[in-house]
Amino acid sequence: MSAGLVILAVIAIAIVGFFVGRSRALNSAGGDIRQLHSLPGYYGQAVFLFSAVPALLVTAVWLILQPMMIENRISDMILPTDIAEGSSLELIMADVRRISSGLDTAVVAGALSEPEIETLNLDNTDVRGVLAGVGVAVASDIKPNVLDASVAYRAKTAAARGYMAVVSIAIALVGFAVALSLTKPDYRARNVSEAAIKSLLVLSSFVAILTTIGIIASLIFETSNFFRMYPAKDFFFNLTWNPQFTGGSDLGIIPLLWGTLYVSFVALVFAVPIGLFVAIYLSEYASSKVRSIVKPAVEVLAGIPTIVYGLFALITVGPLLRDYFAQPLGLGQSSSSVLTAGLVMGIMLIPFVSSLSDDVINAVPQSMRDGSYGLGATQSETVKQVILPAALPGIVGAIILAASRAIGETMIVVMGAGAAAKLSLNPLEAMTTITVKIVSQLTGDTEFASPETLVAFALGLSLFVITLGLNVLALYIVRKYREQYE
Amino acid sequence: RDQVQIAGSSTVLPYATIVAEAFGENFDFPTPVVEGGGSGAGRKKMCEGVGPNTIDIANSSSRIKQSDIDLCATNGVSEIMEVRFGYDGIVFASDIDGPSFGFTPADWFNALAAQVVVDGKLVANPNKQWADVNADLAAQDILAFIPGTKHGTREVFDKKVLEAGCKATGALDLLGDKKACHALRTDGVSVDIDGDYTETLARLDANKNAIGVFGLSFYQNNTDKLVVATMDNVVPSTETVASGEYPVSRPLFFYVKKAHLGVIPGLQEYVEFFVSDDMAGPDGPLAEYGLVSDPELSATQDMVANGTPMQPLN
Amino acid sequence: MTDVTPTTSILTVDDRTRRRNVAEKRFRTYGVIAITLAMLALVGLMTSIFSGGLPAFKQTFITLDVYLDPAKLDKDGSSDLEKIRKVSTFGYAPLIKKALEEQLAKPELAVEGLKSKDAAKMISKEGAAEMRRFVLANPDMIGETVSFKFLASGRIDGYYKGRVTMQSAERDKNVSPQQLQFADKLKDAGLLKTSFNWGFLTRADASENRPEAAGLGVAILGSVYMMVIVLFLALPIGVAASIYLEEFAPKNWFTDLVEVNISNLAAVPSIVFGILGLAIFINFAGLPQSAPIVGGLVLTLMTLPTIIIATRASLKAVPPSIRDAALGVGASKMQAVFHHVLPLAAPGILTGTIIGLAQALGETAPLLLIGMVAFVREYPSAPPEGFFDPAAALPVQVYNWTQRADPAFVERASGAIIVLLVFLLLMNTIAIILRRRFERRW
Amino acid sequence: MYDAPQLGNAMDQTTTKISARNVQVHYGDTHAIKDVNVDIDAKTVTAFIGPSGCGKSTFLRCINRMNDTIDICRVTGDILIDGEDIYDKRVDPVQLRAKVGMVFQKPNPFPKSIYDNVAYGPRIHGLAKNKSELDEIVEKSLRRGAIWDEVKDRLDAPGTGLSGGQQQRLCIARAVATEPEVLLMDEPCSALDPIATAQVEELIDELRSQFSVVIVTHSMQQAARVSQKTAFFHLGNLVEFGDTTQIFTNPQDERTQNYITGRIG
Amino acid sequence: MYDAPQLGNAMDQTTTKISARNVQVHYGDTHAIKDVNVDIDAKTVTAFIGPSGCGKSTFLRCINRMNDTIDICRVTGDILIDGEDIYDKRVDPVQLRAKVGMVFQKPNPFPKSIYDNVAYGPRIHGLAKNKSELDEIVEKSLRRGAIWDEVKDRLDAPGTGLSGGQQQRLCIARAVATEPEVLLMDEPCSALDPIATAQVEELIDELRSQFSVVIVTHSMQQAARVSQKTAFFHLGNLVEFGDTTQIFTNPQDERTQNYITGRIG
Ligand SMILES: Nc1ncnc2c1ncn2[C@@H]1O[C@H](COP(=O)(O)OP(=O)(O)OP(=O)(O)O)[C@@H](O)[C@H]1O
Ligand SMILES: Nc1ncnc2c1ncn2[C@@H]1O[C@H](COP(=O)(O)OP(=O)(O)OP(=O)(O)O)[C@@H](O)[C@H]1O
Ligand SMILES: [Mg+2]
Ligand SMILES: [Mg+2]
Ligand SMILES: O=P([O-])([O-])[O-]
Repeated sequence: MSAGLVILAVIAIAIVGFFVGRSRALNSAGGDIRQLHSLPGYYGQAVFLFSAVPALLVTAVWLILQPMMIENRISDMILPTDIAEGSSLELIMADVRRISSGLDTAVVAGALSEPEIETLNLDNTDVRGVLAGVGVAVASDIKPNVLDASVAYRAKTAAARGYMAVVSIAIALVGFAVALSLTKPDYRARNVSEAAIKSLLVLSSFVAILTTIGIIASLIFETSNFFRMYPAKDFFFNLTWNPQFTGGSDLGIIPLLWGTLYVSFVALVFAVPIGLFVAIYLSEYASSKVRSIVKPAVEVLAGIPTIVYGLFALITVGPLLRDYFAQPLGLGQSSSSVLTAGLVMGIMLIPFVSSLSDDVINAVPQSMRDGSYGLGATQSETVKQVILPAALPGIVGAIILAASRAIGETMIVVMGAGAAAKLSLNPLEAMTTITVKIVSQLTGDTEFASPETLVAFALGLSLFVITLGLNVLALYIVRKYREQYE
Repeated sequence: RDQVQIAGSSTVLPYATIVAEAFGENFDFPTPVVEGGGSGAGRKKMCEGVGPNTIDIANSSSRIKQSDIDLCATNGVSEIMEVRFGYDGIVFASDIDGPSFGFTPADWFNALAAQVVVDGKLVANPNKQWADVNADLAAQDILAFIPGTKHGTREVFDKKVLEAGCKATGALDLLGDKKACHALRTDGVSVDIDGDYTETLARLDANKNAIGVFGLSFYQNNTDKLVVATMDNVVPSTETVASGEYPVSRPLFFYVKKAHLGVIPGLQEYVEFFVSDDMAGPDGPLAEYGLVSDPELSATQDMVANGTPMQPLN
Repeated sequence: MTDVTPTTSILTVDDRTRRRNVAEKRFRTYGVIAITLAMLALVGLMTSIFSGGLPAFKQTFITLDVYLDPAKLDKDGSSDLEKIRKVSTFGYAPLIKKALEEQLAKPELAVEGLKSKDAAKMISKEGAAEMRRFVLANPDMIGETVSFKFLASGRIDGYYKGRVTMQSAERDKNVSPQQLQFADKLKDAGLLKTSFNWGFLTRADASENRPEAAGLGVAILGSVYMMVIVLFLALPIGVAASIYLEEFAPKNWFTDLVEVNISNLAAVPSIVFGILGLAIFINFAGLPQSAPIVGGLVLTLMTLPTIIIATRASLKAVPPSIRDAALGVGASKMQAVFHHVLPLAAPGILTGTIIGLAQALGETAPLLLIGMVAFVREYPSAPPEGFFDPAAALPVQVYNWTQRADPAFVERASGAIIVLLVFLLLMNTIAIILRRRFERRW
Repeated sequence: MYDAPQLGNAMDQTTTKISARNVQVHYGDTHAIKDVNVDIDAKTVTAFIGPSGCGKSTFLRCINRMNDTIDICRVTGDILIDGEDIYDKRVDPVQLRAKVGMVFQKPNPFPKSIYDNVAYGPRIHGLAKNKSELDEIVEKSLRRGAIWDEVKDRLDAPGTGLSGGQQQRLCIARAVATEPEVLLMDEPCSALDPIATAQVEELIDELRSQFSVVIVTHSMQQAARVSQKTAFFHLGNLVEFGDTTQIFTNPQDERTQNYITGRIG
Repeated sequence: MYDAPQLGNAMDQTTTKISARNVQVHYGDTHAIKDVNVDIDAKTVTAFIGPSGCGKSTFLRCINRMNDTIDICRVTGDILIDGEDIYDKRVDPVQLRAKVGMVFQKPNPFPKSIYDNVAYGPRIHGLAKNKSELDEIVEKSLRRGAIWDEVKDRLDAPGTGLSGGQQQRLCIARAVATEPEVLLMDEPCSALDPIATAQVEELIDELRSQFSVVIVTHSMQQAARVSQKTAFFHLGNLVEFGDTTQIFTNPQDERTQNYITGRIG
């Protein structure tokens, strides 16, 4: 029985359990729901959970542990002589796994039969050829011990699968029975099922934490490799960024960090006021008809691929700013500039600020507005002094979202602000950001194990830490400011 | 997995897609999946190991590095086949309505280097116009869009143009080190392009007086917008590159993971099809697109047929 | 004190009110300006996208009668399909050339100085492939003359869309004025027509040599698959996490940490999610390269913070008296949240979903590292197996096409953006309608 | 039970402050106010009484155009203040509301500090020249709202953290802080204990010397105590309007009689 | 302070339903309830009176643990219902609140239809087997809340579009629909006219035959009319607790006396 079938069987038992549990609860109360502690559906859910959760957990653990246990035993069959120079036991075990699953495929494809496999040896069969025939890749020629190990692995796996099916289904049935026996009118079924839902909610919020851990884990290894090749002091304090193809590069993060903060700042300077005013106008002034058209329309701005914005910056905005602004004022010659990228990115960020702010402004109770109007306040006074403070937490969330997006944006910056790292105050000069450099260093021609490529990981991790700091700061400020409300 | 998977150089990507498309049409195998991402990234991916969730072929616009081979070895990818299938020319072009140029490497060095030789001494680059560099050139402000330092094209530009110019102007003797010749001025006259040739083209569109660096094939598809500059009086074309007259060019490769040959359906056939005369020959579709066909193609075909793995780098 | 005359008339606006009203007007004007700016930007972008992309939805076709010459296709006359199969597309090209030669020979179509080799270039290289497919499907037609509707090559197509002109053709290495003249004559003869380009929506990508044959079929499927995954994972997980954090979690340093952490995840560049996806889903979990399942999972992780931040913000905005009312009649906290708070927070949740999905739909960078920014010509099969087949995605197609040398791809890229936006609107319509339903004031 | 009103000032000099002519209010299909005509005098306290849901709040909200904020609410007819039609196009509702203050039926303090709640009106109307003047206004208003003693030590605490009755008094303080000419109070004492009620009633009496006060109340005793005029509403109709003493001692309409004696609700 | 009453002797039939022992409540630094001990009998109506802000609502909310929802609120001491400590870990506050219903001081209808407002409790507690039973419950509850006639034609209209008094009665109907054993009513008649008030008082009287009712009121008359026991709170202290008649005719504490006679508020 394959793992998929076992899982399906368990779920089927649980679904049956739901209905049985529900009707049993009803019966136990003589059909009178009032006699029950919880609604009958909750009893059904409880039986479902008792049947499914332990069994599925056991299945999952089994699926993870089983290969480890079996491999532990099988790896004894591989002798040190079987391990070629430059290879390792792990690689051979990967082959063993691949061959054994390949044998399965071959059986399914009809290239081999079960009895054939039992007597399989390299003299009577071209195993590699057979496997290749069914599309299974094997790294190198198969050694006898490896083949034996694979056959044994396959047999053990099949046996273990069988045990697993029996155990899992048994657990499901036991859970089913236990839950049913618990199903009495005074059984707190709702609490059980709510506890289960709550643990689901908790698990969901762990996804975010796991993602963070995953990001750090996937960056830290190569970052440490980078710092082995390139001094950390130079990375953090060197004021130039000048990677060379052939090595000997200057890889200082400071100019990139400056560019990141500068471009994001400029983008927010455009996006936040415009977005906020759009939100205010839509929720407080506009008719519902205008609102129902404009709001989704503005949201389209968030859906236009950034490459379009990039081209817009490159072809339209950049030359415009250069010809009518930078050159006449003597501020520069460059058609790529922080201002170009910031302006265009600002457009993209408008809906991030406007839509969410509009929702939270709309959620401020009408009685707050009434209170203010009743005192003779104008609409704008009401907005500024009553509604915005009341909606502040949500608005901050919206701005954080926009700022985050600004920091993480690539395409617009490449095309709008250029690729040259520079430390300058002039917004009409070309600069670049950390994100741009992560992308460009990661995808290119230089060899992977060079500081020029690995620096991407260090940049990613540094940016992660820096934004973490900024977020802590933001939370602190919001908390402090928010304290006087609520 | 029943299709071939390929990744790597964006320079090789168009050729690989042309081959993949024709392969899918003419063979009973599914069309291979071809990815870009850059030569370095492609080789890294190939070296991640053996198995269906790793790629079969890495395209590369430069030769594989020893560090890549080592990485491959530690991950069990012991045998690699190196296939060189042609050359790529690198050209200098500007907006079609502007003046045309005839450069020498020395002109480029004098235009872009951080330090140039004036009266036998190294000074910070004072040149503002092309005419300052070479009186024969147009009196137009210097503005060059060159590939970013992550591009293989930049390596060729550094080696074949800057270093040659460095030597020709005598700066090499004063600088002492070849690498020092690569240092470019930072006053915004030389602009690195991290993106692709399309971005360079768009930038030329926004800055009509600039000169951009392109691949030969890209230029050939845009002859109505670009005017190409000669180098040492040689007009770039597939012929002049193939003959070696036009100096700025580089070989193109792809690397095949031998462990997957004969295992991934269609891999062997794809590799053979790629280097066949029908595709990579001087009259094939690749050449039509702009590939400079490899004069030694038949040797490559033999090597592929025999499955000869790559010898250690020397 | 006894004077009852009003202090001021309400019909005349006093100074201070006038000033306040000016401020009010100014404030309102800011709002109008903001909306106008946003709308102008939208209209500007839309105009450029549509003007650039609409031509992609039309395509020039050339109808030709081609003689399926047995001498070329079935050399030994055995009608053995295996042998016919051996004839590659290169073997079919001469037939097209021949057919064009015949046309060129007609006096009314003749163009001076046009070689038949160049005339053959006016037909897409896809033509040979189409013929080969036709012959393999109908081997008995060998020896007949069959009328084919071929795609015109990109340059000829561009001529009828204004991209190529006689002047530009002079300088263009890939097209000559003679070819254009011939095309005009074919048009007059009714053999060359322009019609709606269904192929753009259904075909797979094509190589650099035949932009006219490139379509979005695979990319649309890939995007649909990924969005299904994102929607079914990101929305429930995001909402569940927000509910826990906002309604149930004790307020302590740990929840603060999680909150900061989530805001921070929103700021992680999307390519880093690609690094994560490569490390975890492909290298660790062993999922295949270039597959929508991996793309969907990566985009899910990327979209989650957006949905969580939006959901939390709108949960916060629900007045506590609603929760009190529910708890007061004996609802559990869970019931109060699911029955009352969540519906009131729904508009914000949907906004988060709209923005999050928009972002996920348009994202390329993370796909770069998991092998989805690729040239894929095979359609993925139906789900669930299809989730594991290689596929492209709409933004990937846009990205790829903008990097190609042939200018015909630029137009296709804009066309693809239109498709992407339509896709986005379709996807969001439900959310937008739902959001309008849930919006209320109290 | 009823206390006789001891507020018998001479009422002959009074002039009409507010007059309503044929006022009709609809909420969508609900006809909430049916053709109401009434003249409310200056410097008097007018009480609106009537069973729950009869339209008292609705009519009250017409007087300072608070109904403008309810989408589905439609008002027809004229309401004149000092002879000027408040529904005239030239009228600025903001100015109107500054002149006609309101205390709502449900206390609705802003989610701000107690101080800021009260200071809000004076700030937007520029009633205080400086901080100390503002402090004075706030203190005076809170005193008039009979809540100063309870909150003087926690002016920085949020207004939403007060008890129900405290919130109600805070809202009264907030309304008087802007010194309106007409004060509309919708059940201002519903959550107040007798002493606080008495203090608010004292305030109302004090306000009457300069301003007009309209108060909605369910307490007949309160109406009798504080008002000079009483209007009785029933099912959207203004059934009877007259001197408070007359209404309570000698109602003309049967429905009024029934209501006062507790027979209809 | 007032201590746990030992006067159970006189009324041997009544059993204690709720007893509070040394209950203290803090809102952050504010000490809102100070060491309150009280025994509330089953099948009686107990009135809580006292000046605004004295802690009546706070104490009421302790009895069904609604204070759990206020972050800054800390409750110490024991409250027993039927002898079981409701702050015990094993107690499910949800079950508790199903048993101890509450009408809040500020009417807070759900932003749903009138029908759904009332049907919500019965639905989640499974009180109706089918739609028609539910309809019955809703009608009965709305009748008991004295609002049926006004809303029977618009059960689908939103509960938030009702007048203040209607909302209050809707909330009463919503609370009785779940048939709680104890009903806590925080000024349930503050926005009601005399007739509606009388109807609600009738309801309270009717409920008394089976359940316990605790009512907060500012109207001494109402307390006297409906309650058998009265508790007087002052500045967070339970000053006096006893038979209503005794409290109103012969208060033991000076403060009670002063409050009843209208001298402190
Ligand atoms: N959420 C809160 N945060 C802080 N303090 C509060 C909060 N709720 C009430 N208080 C304070 O606790 C005390 C008691 O309040 P409570 O609401 O119990 O009074 P009450 O007796 O119900 O008054 P009222 O008759 O006005 O409703 C008051 O001083 C009040 O300001
Ligand atoms: N926003 C609204 N939408 C629809 N109907 C409403 C709205 N507000 C009030 N009504 C209806 O209009 C009528 C009059 O309501 P109003 O609030 O004026 O009554 P009221 O006399 O103030 O009653 P109460 O003493 O209970 O506050 C009622 O039937 C009520 O249901
Ligand atoms: Mg009212
Ligand atoms: Mg209270
Ligand atoms: O993408 P490239 O590696 O060819 O620059």
